[in-house]
Amino acid sequence: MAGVRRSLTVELPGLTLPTPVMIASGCAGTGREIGAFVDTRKLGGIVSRSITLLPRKGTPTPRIAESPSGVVWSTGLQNPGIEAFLVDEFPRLIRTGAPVIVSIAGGTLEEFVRLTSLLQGRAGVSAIETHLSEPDEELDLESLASRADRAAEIVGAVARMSMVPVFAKLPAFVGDLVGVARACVRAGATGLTLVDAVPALGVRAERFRAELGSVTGRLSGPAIRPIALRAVHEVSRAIPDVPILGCGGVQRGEDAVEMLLAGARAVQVGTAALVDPAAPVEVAAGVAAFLKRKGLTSPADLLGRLRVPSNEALLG
Amino acid sequence: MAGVRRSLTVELPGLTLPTPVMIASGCAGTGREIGAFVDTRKLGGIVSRSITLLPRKGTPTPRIAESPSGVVWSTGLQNPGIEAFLVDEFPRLIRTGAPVIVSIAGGTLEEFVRLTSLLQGRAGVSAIETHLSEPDEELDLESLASRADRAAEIVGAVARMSMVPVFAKLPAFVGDLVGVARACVRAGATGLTLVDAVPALGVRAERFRAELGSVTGRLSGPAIRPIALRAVHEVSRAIPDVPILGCGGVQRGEDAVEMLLAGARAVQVGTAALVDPAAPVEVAAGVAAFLKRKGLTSPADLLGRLRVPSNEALLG
Amino acid sequence: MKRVRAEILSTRRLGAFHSLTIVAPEIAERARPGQFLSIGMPMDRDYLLRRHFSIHQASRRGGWAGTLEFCFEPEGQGTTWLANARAHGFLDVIGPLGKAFAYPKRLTNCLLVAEGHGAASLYFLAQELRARQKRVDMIVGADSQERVFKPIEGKRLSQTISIVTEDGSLGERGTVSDALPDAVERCGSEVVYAAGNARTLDRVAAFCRERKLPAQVAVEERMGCGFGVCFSCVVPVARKDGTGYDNLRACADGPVFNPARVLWDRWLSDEPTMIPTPPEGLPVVRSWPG
Amino acid sequence: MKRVRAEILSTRRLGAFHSLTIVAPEIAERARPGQFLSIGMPMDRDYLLRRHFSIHQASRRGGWAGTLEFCFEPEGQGTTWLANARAHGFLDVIGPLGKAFAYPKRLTNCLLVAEGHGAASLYFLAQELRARQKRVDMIVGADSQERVFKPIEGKRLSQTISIVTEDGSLGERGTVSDALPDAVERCGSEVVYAAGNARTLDRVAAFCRERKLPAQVAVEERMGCGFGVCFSCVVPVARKDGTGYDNLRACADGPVFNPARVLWDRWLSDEPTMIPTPPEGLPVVRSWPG
Ligand SMILES: Cc1cc2nc3c(=O)[nH]c(=O)nc-3n(C[C@H](O)[C@H](O)[C@H](O)COP(=O)(O)OP(=O)(O)OC[C@H]3O[C@@H](n4cnc5c(N)ncnc54)[C@H](O)[C@@H]3O)c2cc1C
Ligand SMILES: Cc1cc2nc3c(=O)[nH]c(=O)nc-3n(C[C@H](O)[C@H](O)[C@H](O)COP(=O)(O)OP(=O)(O)OC[C@H]3O[C@@H](n4cnc5c(N)ncnc54)[C@H](O)[C@@H]3O)c2cc1C
Ligand SMILES: Cc1cc2nc3c(=O)[nH]c(=O)nc-3n(C[C@H](O)[C@H](O)[C@H](O)COP(=O)(O)O)c2cc1C
Ligand SMILES: Cc1cc2nc3c(=O)[nH]c(=O)nc-3n(C[C@H](O)[C@H](O)[C@H](O)COP(=O)(O)O)c2cc1C
Ligand code: FES
Ligand code: FES
Repeated sequence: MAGVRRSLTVELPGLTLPTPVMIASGCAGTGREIGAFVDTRKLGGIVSRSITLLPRKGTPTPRIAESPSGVVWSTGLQNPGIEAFLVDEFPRLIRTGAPVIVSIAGGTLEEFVRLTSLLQGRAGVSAIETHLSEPDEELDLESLASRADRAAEIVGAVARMSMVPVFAKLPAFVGDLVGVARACVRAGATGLTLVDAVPALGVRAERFRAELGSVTGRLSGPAIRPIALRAVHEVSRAIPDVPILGCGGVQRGEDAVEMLLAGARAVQVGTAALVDPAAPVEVAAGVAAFLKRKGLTSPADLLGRLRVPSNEALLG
Repeated sequence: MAGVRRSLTVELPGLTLPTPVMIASGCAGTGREIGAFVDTRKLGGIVSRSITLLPRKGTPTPRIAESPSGVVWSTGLQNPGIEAFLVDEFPRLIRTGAPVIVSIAGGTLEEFVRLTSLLQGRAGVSAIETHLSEPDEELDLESLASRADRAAEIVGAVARMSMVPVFAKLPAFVGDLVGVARACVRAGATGLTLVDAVPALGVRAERFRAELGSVTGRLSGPAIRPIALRAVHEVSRAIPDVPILGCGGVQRGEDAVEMLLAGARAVQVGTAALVDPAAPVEVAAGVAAFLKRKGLTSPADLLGRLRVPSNEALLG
Repeated sequence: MKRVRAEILSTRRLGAFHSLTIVAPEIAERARPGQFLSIGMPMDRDYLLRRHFSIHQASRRGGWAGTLEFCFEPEGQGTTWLANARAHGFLDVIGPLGKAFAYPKRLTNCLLVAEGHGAASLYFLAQELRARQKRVDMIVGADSQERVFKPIEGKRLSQTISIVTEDGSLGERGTVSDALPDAVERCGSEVVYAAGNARTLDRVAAFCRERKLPAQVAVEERMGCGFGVCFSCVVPVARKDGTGYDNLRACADGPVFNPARVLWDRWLSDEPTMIPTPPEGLPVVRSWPG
Repeated sequence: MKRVRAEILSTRRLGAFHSLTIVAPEIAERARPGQFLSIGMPMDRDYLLRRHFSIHQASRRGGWAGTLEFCFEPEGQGTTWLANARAHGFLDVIGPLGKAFAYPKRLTNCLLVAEGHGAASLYFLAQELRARQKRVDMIVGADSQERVFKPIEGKRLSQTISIVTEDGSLGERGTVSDALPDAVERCGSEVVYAAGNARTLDRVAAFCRERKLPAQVAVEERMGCGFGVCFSCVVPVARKDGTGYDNLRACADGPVFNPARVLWDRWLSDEPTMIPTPPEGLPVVRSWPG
């Protein structure tokens, strides 16, 4: 395709990503580690681990176990708290040269408000991602995302204060995913990250024990890719123009293409980045190769271009 | 363990299973096929494919595709309708000698009522399983299970009419799983089947197409085992004495043991039975071997005996 | 139908195809053309479903007695794994599966139309037809030369053979359906058998319907189990009496169907929703010539 | 820390253990005792996570220059796959990972307490200590004879060695911690290094705390990544100043820790919830002897 200018850049409202492939929250480390494996400027972005107002020691070990094509994990969101994070970890993340999305988490509206105010106007914060899978301590709900009005209240408050784009990260299964997603967007979210890991339990039969110190945890990795794809597809069709960051089981370039076809603007790589620290960069290279093969020029050319199948095509 | 009498029999209210391992709905065929592979009297039970009032032609092909450690499928519940089923398929299922659980499905309360009346008092119906994942045509809900009151209305009506045990089969993710489960039990369900396959989408990047003719489908197989385990665990702890049939990703004896430890009385094998038609019998043999190794005498000895982990145990 | 742990006797390359010969007397004994095998995948992989292949050869007597041969092109994960299987390894095999081709009782001139790996089962059929004193002519096609399945064997098995490739790299340029009218003229064909890609079978079916030629086709559809329990592999087939159609399982009720009864537009539709019954109603089809 | 595609030079059996020697100069160059390697699993399997193994040997000069050796017992899926790896195959290897054992500057008499595969890293440490003119004595234990790691090499590397097995099939019957007081007496040990199962390390730690013996232990915890990004592998370690504790990553901040600062009860607790800080408060610990 001589003469065609091909680029992996992704333009989102208020945010430009060098590639459509970021490292998902909790899988990028403290900014010290990842540089040993990849040229971090080739990352679409780095989402920080979820940061809370106060330090969190997290759950007891074991914190991770294998399941078929996935992992069941629970860190209890171990993190140093926003203040220590801003002193130490955040500057190092910025020095990677990749856009840094700060993931914030809490159990009350006030926590989100105070977290946002501490990030307000801070150089280097490319965007904020709200982690809404934690239990709601005020309304005593299973998670902050389980009710549309509540999710909207939290995300709305963050969005009103924030000068950078805000992405609401949602679990794949809440009573009414589209309803919650729409409420978050109406409340001011720039976009959505779909999906967070799926509630799960690992059991070790031989020892009559749960695999994790916290007993229950969350499932992530390739196993959940069809779940994430369905969430992205459903929400992108219901709310056509909302930017979606597809997350869940992306391991190869082709997986990222699937997410883009289903309606995502960019993807996040979590578990696969633990298994292969170069994965996020290699996935982006895979997307580029796919675009080239199809004679397309940009990831945007794939957005939501899912066609219905034909048997002939599948059998021929 | 000389002298110990070990048995795989499972006693449920109004239902005795020769082993704790049944074939899940939609994976056992028409009664003609499975006998070629296994001694059907060694099955804990056979759940029929979900039967509707009128015949259903089902969804266009392709109806199944692979995903990491799972399959994404959609049959649209193809079935001959209850009348033809009772003439043809049902007698053959009974002749297998395994307890036959008839799965019934519909989109309205009336359909469930009429289906139940046609099964009422019919010899050979060991139990009824209500498939509640279909869209609710009356209240226009995503599924009949998405609201506790509605699920209870359907299941309650079936339970009141039925002279055999009724198991309410629930998806892993409804707004409030425990709430829906409790409502079904209060309404008269003998027990619960947890879980139905998980909403999913398969995409074939190369062709810009969904894998399935119906575009979206459901994910099943080993990939979802941790999801099923968590549902079984959560519900069995919230509603201690309700009999649960654990379903989702069971492939080996050890997987079944995990389900029993998490709180199931018996398990159902679906996808694994497509991959290996002998799986349901081999899983039961695996459970027996486990009981022997642990010096236990019955599957009931495993019920809910999940202990919390110790690092020493995991590392030692 | 049997399930066996079958030893791999030998492996070969045939152009783009790999061929595996396995030892499975119980299956070979029963195998007939048009039937297929189901091969289990290894346990610890991230792909689960069994893979399905037409029976290319089933030897009942002689040195190869009790062996079966199937052939495939390595494409995805499963066939790539199979392509690396070595002699003396073992496979989890179920077979023979599905309904076989029926043989004509009176009619004698048979035309076999094979596209790509479709030839695997039709060459087996050719042998059986010749053993029944039928005349066998063939059209064998593929997109390019190395995908033409065993052309030499095709010549050996047929009175006349026309080989076609889409790129013209072997034989005539074109598709098997292009070559059909000619061949039927030339060979005075009375019965047509076909195996290949669904769109091609559709065209063959249309031609046979128009010429009132009895025909049988072997179809392929995505399979969950291969032995009839999951209803994944269905093909819409009109009832004999025209009262409607049923979604029949390619694995248990097929893969061989009477093409005049297959609702091709419905089956091959691009739409994710079902098409209404055509206004002209559904075809009424007399059964296979006695 | 480097990531390389390393060729397998050779594979051996050592009793219950398998040993793999790989070619990885960039890693061997930097490797020090107590550090470990991370091995990637094959792509199409249903198990994903990398597996982690202590560096048993890193050769910088001589015929084996640039090679690394690690040893393991085949148990689950990953180690079973590794046990079948053959020479000249390649592995995805990351290393050297983690903090190494520190060497004492002044003190000379070192006691190395190794349980099971823990000996793999301690034998490597023994070499380095001897190269620094330290006296090395050892306690090497396991549950049974074939699980005692390379007893001959243990003898070669140590001034005195006591071998213990739980079933008495080799050496004394008992555990390494039983043998500890005696050995310390006999050898006038001034520094203790230990590697093995966590409960054993806890006992060793208690003993050293009581005797005021400086010690270092190499721990093992479940790992998600092995290179510090996921915070799966944490161990509760008291801050130097006793103001509290932190969950430190065994992979990046360990696996070698000062046992006096590890909160063993908290780490090894059976409870799924955190234990409150002990009433006596957290230990204040002077750092490793200068
Ligand atoms: C009755 C029958 C007979 C067949 N005979 C032959 C034969 O003789 N030679 C041959 O080369 N191929 C044959 N096929 C097609 C063969 O089954 C597929 O090519 C093969 O399953 C692809 O597996 P894979 O691992 O390469 O592809 P993957 O892409 O890894 O397969 C993914 C899934 O899709 C299914 N699938 C992919 N392609 C096809 C297809 N074309 N038809 C049906 N399912 C498919 C696979 O079975 C698997 O479940 C036959 C198919 C059927 C149904
Ligand atoms: C820093 C470090 C150094 C180690 N050094 C050695 C060594 O030199 N020799 C040796 O034999 N073993 C060593 N181990 C333990 C080794 O990593 C495990 O035995 C191995 O991962 C088990 O893998 P598997 O496939 O056999 O077990 P599986 O049961 O298939 O493993 C499932 C999951 O649990 C993890 N896991 C299982 N057992 C352990 C364990 N004991 N410790 C940590 N994770 C575990 C696996 O890594 C995997 O993620 C070390 C572990 C760590 C953390
Ligand atoms: C070890 C680990 C830690 C994680 N920590 C966080 C976190 O702190 N905040 C968050 O929003 N998601 C967290 N996640 C979830 C991932 O960001 C991602 O949503 C999920 O794993 C699905 O993507 P994947 O399949 O690519 O892993 C974590 C995932 C893993 C595996
Ligand atoms: C091909 C196929 C068809 C199924 N059909 C039905 C059905 O008709 N009714 C139903 O309740 N569940 C149906 N299921 C779901 C299974 O019964 C089971 O709940 C699910 O697959 C999870 O179990 P598994 O992981 O063992 O497959 C079907 C599953 C498969 C794979
Ligand atoms: S593939 Fe399961 S019924 Fe045909
Ligand atoms: S294993 Fe990921 S941080 Fe240590």
